[in-house]
Amino acid sequence: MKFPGSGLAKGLAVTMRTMTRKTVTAQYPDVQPELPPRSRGVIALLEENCTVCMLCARECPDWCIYIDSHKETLPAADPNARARTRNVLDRFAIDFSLCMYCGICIEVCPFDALFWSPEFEYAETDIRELTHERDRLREWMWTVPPPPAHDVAAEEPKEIAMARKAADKLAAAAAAAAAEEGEQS
Amino acid sequence: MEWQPLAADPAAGSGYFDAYAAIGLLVVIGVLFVMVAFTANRLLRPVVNTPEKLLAYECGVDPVGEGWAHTQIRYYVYAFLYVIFAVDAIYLFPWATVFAAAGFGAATLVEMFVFIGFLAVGLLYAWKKGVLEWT
Amino acid sequence: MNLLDTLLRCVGTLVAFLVLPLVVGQAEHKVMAHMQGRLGPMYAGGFHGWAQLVADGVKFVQKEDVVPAGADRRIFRLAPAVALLPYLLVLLVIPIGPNGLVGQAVDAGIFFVLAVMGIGVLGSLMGGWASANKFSLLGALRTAAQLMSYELPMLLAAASVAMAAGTVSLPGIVDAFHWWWVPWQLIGAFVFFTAGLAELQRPPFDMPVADSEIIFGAYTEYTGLRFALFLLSEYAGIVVLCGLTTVLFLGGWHGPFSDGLGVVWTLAKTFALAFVVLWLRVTYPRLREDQLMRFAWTVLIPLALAQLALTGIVKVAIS
Amino acid sequence: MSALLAAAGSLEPAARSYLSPTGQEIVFLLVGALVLGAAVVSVTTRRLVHAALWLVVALGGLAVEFLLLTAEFVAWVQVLVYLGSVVVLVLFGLMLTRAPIGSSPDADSGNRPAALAVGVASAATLVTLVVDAFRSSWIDLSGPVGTTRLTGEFLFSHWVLPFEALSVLLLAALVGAIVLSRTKGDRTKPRPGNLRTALTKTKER
Repeated sequence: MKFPGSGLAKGLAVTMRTMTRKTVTAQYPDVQPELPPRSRGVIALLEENCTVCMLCARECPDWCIYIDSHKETLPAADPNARARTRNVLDRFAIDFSLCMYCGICIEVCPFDALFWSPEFEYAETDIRELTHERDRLREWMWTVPPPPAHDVAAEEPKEIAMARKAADKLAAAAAAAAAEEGEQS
Repeated sequence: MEWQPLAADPAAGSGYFDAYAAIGLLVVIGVLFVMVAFTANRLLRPVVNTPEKLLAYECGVDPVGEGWAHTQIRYYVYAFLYVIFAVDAIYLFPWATVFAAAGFGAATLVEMFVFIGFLAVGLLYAWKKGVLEWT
Repeated sequence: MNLLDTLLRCVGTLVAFLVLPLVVGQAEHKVMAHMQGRLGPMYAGGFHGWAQLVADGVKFVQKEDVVPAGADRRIFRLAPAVALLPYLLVLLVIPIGPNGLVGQAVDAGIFFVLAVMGIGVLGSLMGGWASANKFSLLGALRTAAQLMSYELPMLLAAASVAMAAGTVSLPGIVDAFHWWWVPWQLIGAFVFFTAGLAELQRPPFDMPVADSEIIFGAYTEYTGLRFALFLLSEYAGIVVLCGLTTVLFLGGWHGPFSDGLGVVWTLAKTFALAFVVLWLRVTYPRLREDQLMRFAWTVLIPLALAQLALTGIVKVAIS
Repeated sequence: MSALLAAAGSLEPAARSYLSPTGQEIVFLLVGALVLGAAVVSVTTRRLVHAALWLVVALGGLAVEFLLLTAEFVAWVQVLVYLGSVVVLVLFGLMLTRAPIGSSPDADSGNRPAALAVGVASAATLVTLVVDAFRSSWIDLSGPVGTTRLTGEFLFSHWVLPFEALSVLLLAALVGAIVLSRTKGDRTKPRPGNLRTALTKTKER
């Protein structure tokens, strides 16, 4: 039933059909690409949140995060209390020529100091320029999109649920107290 | 295209030698074209030779041995077959121009079939002997 | 003989020789890209990258000319010209329109064309041998074996048309054409076109330049302008092959309103065939060397012989 | 045909002499000199492939000579068969066996004087024969004498038997080629290429 050459004809048909279809080439410099949400372009630093815990630098698989810091002693607010020490960030740099965009640093940061920004156009002619210092990393913060909205049907975030639970409990207690008071009077 | 005279068609006027003179002229023009292209190339190109650049390319390693290699003799058999068949095939052309003319006809057709038949036997022989197959 | 007229025709042929292959090459860029879901060159020249090959030519002229130290310099340098010029000569004799609209008609038309195209193989052989490179030599040997194997079916198929027309002159053949030749000579057309593709070493018959095995065959060591000339000869070869197939099997300038539009018909048919050449390249994978040889000797040649017999019998029957 | 005859009638055979050569004759002589030169270089050069390529020049020049004698068909047969296949076959054979770049002195058999003697003798015989046979007769080039159609007419009305005999000759050549190129028990034996490499290797040691 299959006559010879039908496979060849089928091949020709495939290429011909592809030709008539729209191409998938991205006209990138002329047309900006439509990036998916949470694209991994560059890593931004919100240094106000950074406590120099060094978790990111330690977890980085290729050791491309450089952090320098020193300790500062804060005078005690209370004369009875001990003086507190605080870490002050001197340098925070990411070498994007080494970075492999795994995002582990962002995952491990306990204080939400690192974010993914979708910006990807930061190529340089000199490889040394690819080490972004903290000012530059801070600048990227302005390009970080707001987190995507939660799904309306989604479960409540844990912290909110817990807070609500506590608030509900308080409210219930208060209501109970108010009722008791009413009974007494 | 009105200006094109009939003269380019030898059957329609211009002579045999004119036709081949034109071909000769085209050979000259072609050679001139190649020469001009290479002169331009010579004027425009850089020349920065290094010994590495002048090495024969062998996938990035230094070439081993000389630049010649033995290949299967089979290639050669094909060439042989072609020479013989080409001699056969050229006789088809003078035959093709006359066999349908008055005074030739079926007899000439049969003559040519006998001729080709002999060669076809040769091809069959080669086929049977496995020359056309690859081992 | 009007010298000026001849000179004009020759220069016209040279211009066509330099322009048409570029058109085919550009078409290849675009067709191949779109068949693969891409766009191809888009920038050079502004509109859809139409000047890409012109830019390539300018680039090639400025490139360094490297002759390997071990090479036979003179032959190495001569080879591209030997490969290129035969196609230029052949282009001169292909008729494109009625009433002598041809570079220069030659009485021995088909014969001239086939003989001259056969010289091109010397260019590849010379280049492959003179490069002092093993891959080049292997490529040259493969080229020679392939070209010789496929020359024969081409000769036989062309002879079949010559039989049908009773002449070997190319304008004469087109003059004698009738529409029913197309089905009559269908096998011959297939054999001729396929063998021609193989002679040009176009995919799927590109074993002699198989990059996964022997880098770029006989042209491995070539750079710059010399390499460009080899490439130009390949694309000129496509133009010549498609033009010849048009003239021999598809009736050249014949078609509706062919009195005024003969040239348009020839060019349209030629470019349609050139499109098929590109289409085949995109669609099919490369044949293996033994498949290549077997295809020529056990498929194309018997087919061509059958076509010859058919042509002869029909011709004698109707005359 | 008659139109062609009338159109090309620029050469009047009767009015020719040695002292007023036509353009074709001059070109003929020049190409002849070229062919001779190429042939001499071809046999004297020490580079094998160069010799084959000079042969190309010589044979191509001969094709031009045929063209100048209006033997159109023969000329293109010369190109097709000699340049397109015989020389390619020769080059092919050279490259398959051993044709290093540069001169190959071992290819010289040392029979130069003998070869020269044979060459000169045969050339002298041919020249004497041709000169004696044709003397001062002029070929009439004004008409088409070598077109494909005329060749076909002659071939198929007068020379049918030799033509058929030729097919037998070609068949014999074909069978001969196949027999020679096949070694006995071909599949188990090493291919000639491998054998040769092995031999040269042992020699080098």
